[in-house]
Amino acid sequence: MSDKFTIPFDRVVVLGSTGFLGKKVCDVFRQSGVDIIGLRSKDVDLRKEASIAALQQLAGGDVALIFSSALTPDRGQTLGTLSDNLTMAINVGKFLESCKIGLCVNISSDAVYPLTANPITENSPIDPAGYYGLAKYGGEKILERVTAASKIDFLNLRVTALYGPGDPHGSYGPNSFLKSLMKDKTVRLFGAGEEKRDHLHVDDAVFLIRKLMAVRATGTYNLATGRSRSFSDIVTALQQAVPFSFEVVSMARRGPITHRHFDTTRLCLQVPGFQFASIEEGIAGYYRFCFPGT
Amino acid sequence: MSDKFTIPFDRVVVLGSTGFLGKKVCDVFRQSGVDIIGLRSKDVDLRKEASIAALQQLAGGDVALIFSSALTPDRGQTLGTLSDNLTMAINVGKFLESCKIGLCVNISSDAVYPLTANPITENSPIDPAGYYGLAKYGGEKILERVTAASKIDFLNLRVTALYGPGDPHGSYGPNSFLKSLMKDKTVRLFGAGEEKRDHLHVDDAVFLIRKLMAVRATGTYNLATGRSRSFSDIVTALQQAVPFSFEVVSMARRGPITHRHFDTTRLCLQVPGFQFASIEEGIAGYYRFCFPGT
Amino acid sequence: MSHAVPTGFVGLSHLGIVSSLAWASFGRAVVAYDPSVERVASLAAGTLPVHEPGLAELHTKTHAHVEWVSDAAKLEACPLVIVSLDVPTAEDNTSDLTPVLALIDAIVPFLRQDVVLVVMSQVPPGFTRRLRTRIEQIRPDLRCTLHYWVETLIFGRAVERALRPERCIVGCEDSDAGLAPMFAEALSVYGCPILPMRYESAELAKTAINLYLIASVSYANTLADLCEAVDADWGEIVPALRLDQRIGPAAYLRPSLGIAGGNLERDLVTLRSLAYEEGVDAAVFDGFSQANKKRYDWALRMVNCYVMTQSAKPKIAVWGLTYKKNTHSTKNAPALRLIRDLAAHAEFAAWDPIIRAQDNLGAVQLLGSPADALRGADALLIMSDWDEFVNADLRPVRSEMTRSLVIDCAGALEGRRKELTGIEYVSMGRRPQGLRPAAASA
Amino acid sequence: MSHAVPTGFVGLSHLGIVSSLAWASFGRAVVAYDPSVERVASLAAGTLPVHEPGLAELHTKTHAHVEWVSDAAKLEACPLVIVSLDVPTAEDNTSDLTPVLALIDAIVPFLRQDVVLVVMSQVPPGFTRRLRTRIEQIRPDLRCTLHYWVETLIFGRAVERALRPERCIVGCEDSDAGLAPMFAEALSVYGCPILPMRYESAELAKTAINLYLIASVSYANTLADLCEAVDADWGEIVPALRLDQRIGPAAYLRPSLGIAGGNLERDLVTLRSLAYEEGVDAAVFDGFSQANKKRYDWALRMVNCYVMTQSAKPKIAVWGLTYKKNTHSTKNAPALRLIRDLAAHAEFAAWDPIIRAQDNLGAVQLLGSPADALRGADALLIMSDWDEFVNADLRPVRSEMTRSLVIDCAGALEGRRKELTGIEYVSMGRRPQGLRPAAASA
Repeated sequence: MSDKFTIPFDRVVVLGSTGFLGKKVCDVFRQSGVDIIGLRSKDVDLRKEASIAALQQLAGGDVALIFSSALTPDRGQTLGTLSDNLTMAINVGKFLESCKIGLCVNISSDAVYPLTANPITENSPIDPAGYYGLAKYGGEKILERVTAASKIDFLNLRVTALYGPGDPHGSYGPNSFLKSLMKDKTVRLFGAGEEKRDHLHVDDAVFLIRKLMAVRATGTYNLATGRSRSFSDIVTALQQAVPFSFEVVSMARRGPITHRHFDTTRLCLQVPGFQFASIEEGIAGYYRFCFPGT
Repeated sequence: MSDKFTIPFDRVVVLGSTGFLGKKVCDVFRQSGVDIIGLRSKDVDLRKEASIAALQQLAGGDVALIFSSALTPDRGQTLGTLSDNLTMAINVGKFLESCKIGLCVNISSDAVYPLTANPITENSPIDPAGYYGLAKYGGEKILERVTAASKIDFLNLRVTALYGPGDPHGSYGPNSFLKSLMKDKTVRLFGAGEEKRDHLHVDDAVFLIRKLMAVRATGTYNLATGRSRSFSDIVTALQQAVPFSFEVVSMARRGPITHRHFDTTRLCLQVPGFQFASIEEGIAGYYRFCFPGT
Repeated sequence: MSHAVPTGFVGLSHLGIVSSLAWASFGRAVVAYDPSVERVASLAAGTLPVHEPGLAELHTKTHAHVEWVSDAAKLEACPLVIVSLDVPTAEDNTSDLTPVLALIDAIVPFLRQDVVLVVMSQVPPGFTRRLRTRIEQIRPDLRCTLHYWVETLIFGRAVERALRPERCIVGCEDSDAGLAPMFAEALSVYGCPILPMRYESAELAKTAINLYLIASVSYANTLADLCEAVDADWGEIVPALRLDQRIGPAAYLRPSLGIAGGNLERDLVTLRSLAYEEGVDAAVFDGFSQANKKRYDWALRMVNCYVMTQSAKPKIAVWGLTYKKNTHSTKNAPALRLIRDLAAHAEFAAWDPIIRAQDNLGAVQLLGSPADALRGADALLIMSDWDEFVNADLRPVRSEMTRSLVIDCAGALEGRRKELTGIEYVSMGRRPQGLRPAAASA
Repeated sequence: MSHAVPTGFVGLSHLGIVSSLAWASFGRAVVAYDPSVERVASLAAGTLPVHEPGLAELHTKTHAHVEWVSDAAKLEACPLVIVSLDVPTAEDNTSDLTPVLALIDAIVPFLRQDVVLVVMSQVPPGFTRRLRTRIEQIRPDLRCTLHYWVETLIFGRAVERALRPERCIVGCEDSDAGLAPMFAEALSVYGCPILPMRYESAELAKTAINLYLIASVSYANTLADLCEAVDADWGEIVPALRLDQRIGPAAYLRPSLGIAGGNLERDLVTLRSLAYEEGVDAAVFDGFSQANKKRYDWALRMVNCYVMTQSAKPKIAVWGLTYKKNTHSTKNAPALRLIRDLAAHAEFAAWDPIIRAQDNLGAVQLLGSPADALRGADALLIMSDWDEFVNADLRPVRSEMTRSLVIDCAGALEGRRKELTGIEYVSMGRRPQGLRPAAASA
């Protein structure tokens, strides 16, 4: 699929430009010639009411806003982070109530879905298991209502497990595997790694965001590959990619085996024929990034 | 069904004691000899962090807390009221993280459910249509998690359309009908009043709360009668109860006809044989309250 | 009933045309009424606006017994009047009862005082009893007997089923009332069981039959999906199911792109909204509804996986545009939906045994033969089960296509799997042999 | 197969006992193995731990052909060995495969090198192919042929179905492999169709049949609910459905309190979790699952509405404690659930044709006759469809009860509605005549 397409906005503002996805979006958009403004919490602290005024200076009908700020689960799922995440969404909502922009892209998460439903579509029932997912769901509802009232286009993206170079969290899966591989040539797996998940390479996520913005898609999309793989598949892929042998340590599982699959028909209709990085390709590239020169 | 039962708590603290339900709970509990402390926002402003310390003074293993505070939809479904409602829940959550009490009763609402599902059970999918329902849902999730972590019993009550003497809001249905009847002997109906809703008399709601507390029920219950009636049924009941004739004005409906039914099996198992006030009985009593001496 | 005394048919859409001609084929006089002067003139001239196997022959044979009229006063001669207007459905498959009510309002003034009035239109439970009240208000003098007669029309088999119904379900005012003798006598020509029951039971029976078929189809499609996932073969399993007497040899077990055509969807929507209004738990209906809504995605998924990933703008041949064989109906037809969904990403060339140029086809080139449609194509999609496809000459599939890939959404070539050498074949209920999907594709 | 050469049966639970005796009834020698010395001794002594019509007679007739053993080495004599242990299910209806795997592990060392090993236990799709690998690891020298044979046991009709199966579904390594000749010959005695197919297809076929029955039951129950809501009569509609050949005369259309007994629930759970693992949309299964979970509530709702609202602590008579007739099984039986749910609010007196005192009954007084159970009762709940209830003497219902109210959750008296004068009768699929529900009751 060709990536020769343009973003039909004069300026793209990214809130949360130091996050895993936010940073990649800024880099790639900038490389493809988009006028991009990346804001960190140091620049504009969305937890403060003053942030609204700061954002107002960036508004305009030709502006697309990507709201990617969040205190991620690795910061603790506490009432404090919940409150902060909700406050950020409310303040962005208040900004959008006060100013006109062209498009609001909300970076949400598949944490809004329970782990009991398969395969997940954009119409699957919501039931977040933790405060992070709850805040994401609250943010969606807030921005959905505000943009509808202000006639601002709204694109809501529920992103599944992201992996790839630059991940700062070391979340369980490819990211934690590479991290521990670099640390002590060991990979730690819950049980035998039977759980299937949909692992999305961060580069594919960025491509899809660009493409959906380019075709002016609106509404909710799950960003996922549509093909779930078990964690043990990933270990196998890693064993194939890595020129040395490593130890696989099995840890006690904390709960029953769960699986997560996506039915990506809605996304597919926007990018038919798009080929996601296979887990084998993605893992191999990630390894080369972590172990340059091997 | 006999109402000779005791609340197994030495003290009951009601947050939101000036609300429709909160006030009735205080009155009835007090009459039946319960040591009850009703707090208004004037006493403890739950929107402020300082409220946590104020609540801590009331804690104890023999204390039941009824959290009934909320800025109701008639106060406007804005980002401001959303933020306030969420902050109140978060502060109550922080209080419960810091102190031990015996039971937390959360007064939630059927606004957490979409109007598309029928009949509703406690397992029906969640999809609040507005900020009020969203805040109620957020509050539920927060208090559910906090009480589970602190090993505090948690009783979550999703209350459907309440009516009866003392309603301060004049919400559409029995309350607005009686209000406009008192004002100008007119009843205003959307369309021909085809919509079916489950109308719960406030006295029944209070009885159920007492009963569920008495049997130490925990988890989520919908408080509803299980028998839905159309708004035109209510007008008919009113016509039978009222010794004068009144005008019924049809207003243009704002959307398609929706219905709401509850499957009350879960509640039924706690209070088998309980007979709710029929809409005819409830309306007749409400009328006598509004028009004393007629 | 004397053959000289005519039976009235009211409303000459698909149902009315087929029913009145079938009724007349037993040598009975028929007054066929429709308010549209044009439609009546065209029917009188022998032009049939619907396609059904055997309908033209039936028309030729029975035409002389039928008086086509647009004057409702002609119904005064009829002791038995049958309302046979199809109930139209909206985009969301809800029924629009306005036309049938307007039609009945228009004819009631002309009905004989002791008329037997039979409703055959596809009405929801509760309609007939409410209609009684409505008629009483318009004509308080009328002493009519009102029945509801379940129509058993199946698109593509309408004539056969109108001539030889397997049973007649008739709604009566109450269970013990029984049929009006004149109507009972008229139905006796079919030699099939007559089942009188309450109005509500008969109205529900009609939708209940269709819901059972939807249940079977939804079940079969879900199992077919599971077969693909666990490497079982649905085609091996179905014969075992058919041998179970609790399931039966004629059960609807063929996988498909889900229900289409509008009638089954209408009945599902009707019962679903009835359940919603009454507060009846309809999780089962919701399951059917969701399964059928998503079933079309199978076609999209296969096209995406095996075609779109291989080529930037593939050429796709489509056999079949109607929603099934032997009908002209394209209502909810998956072929048209697919062409619309992928219009920007692929080129479509189609062949259909009956559809010629018409408005709603979308971006597709209509060709004159199966082989013409195949020329230079990267894939063939078979989208309905016409006999022409089941028995198609497969040589052009091998010789004319750029890639001999067949995605068979209708199971048309299921029975010929052993003949398909040299053809890549994708069908429902088993994993395609020798074809690998793209690693992961959107 | 020579009658002197025995067939081995491995695992003597319900399935193994019935199957081995049925097998022997054709004059064939059987070695029936179970690791439990007690169970083997008891079977050898003629004590049958399960109730099935005709089983005692079968045992008497065939006992001489069966050698009951708890020594696995005896299987060395058997060229054909059939694994017939029932797979137990947990509280949540999931299968526990550990016992059947342990049993197979225990016998594999004693199998003949060219044995034909047939699995008859209720295993999920994928099991048999994985089992092949497992056996190869334990006994690399074994050149065994492995089959999966779908059991068709129905509680209460097990003997009849073991003697005269309507068809034999047999899983093979692949579609073209066919049956081991010895096994094919053995099955030929039944004179029914033999359907060989892939392991996965056969494993899925077994659950697929049950799922179809669940689909039919779920459908019927939802329609019965709708009938009650719109004042139609499901009893009038069912005969019309049975006349439709796509539905058939033997379709499962009787309303009930939903599936019970454990086997259908197990298959629903098995397919549901398979779909979950594979990412197959199972909205249809979810619909069945939800409908069946909530179906029991019908009984609770009726008791609450017509009984609990009338009396502070009513006395309730219960006929039937097993989940259906002709079985001793109370697994998931709604009667026991109801007694448990309302233990604090009502007194229960029960009569059951087969159940005597046992552990899991809960707070219920077991009485010796139907009339004894009725004495002084405010209501009778009929909870299963034993012939004893269908044909019951109704005089005690009128004479012994405080109030002659019957809530028939099993449709036992459906066929006798005209006899029920003087009895208030509540059953599924129609509104009770002459009974008003409480205005609104919890």
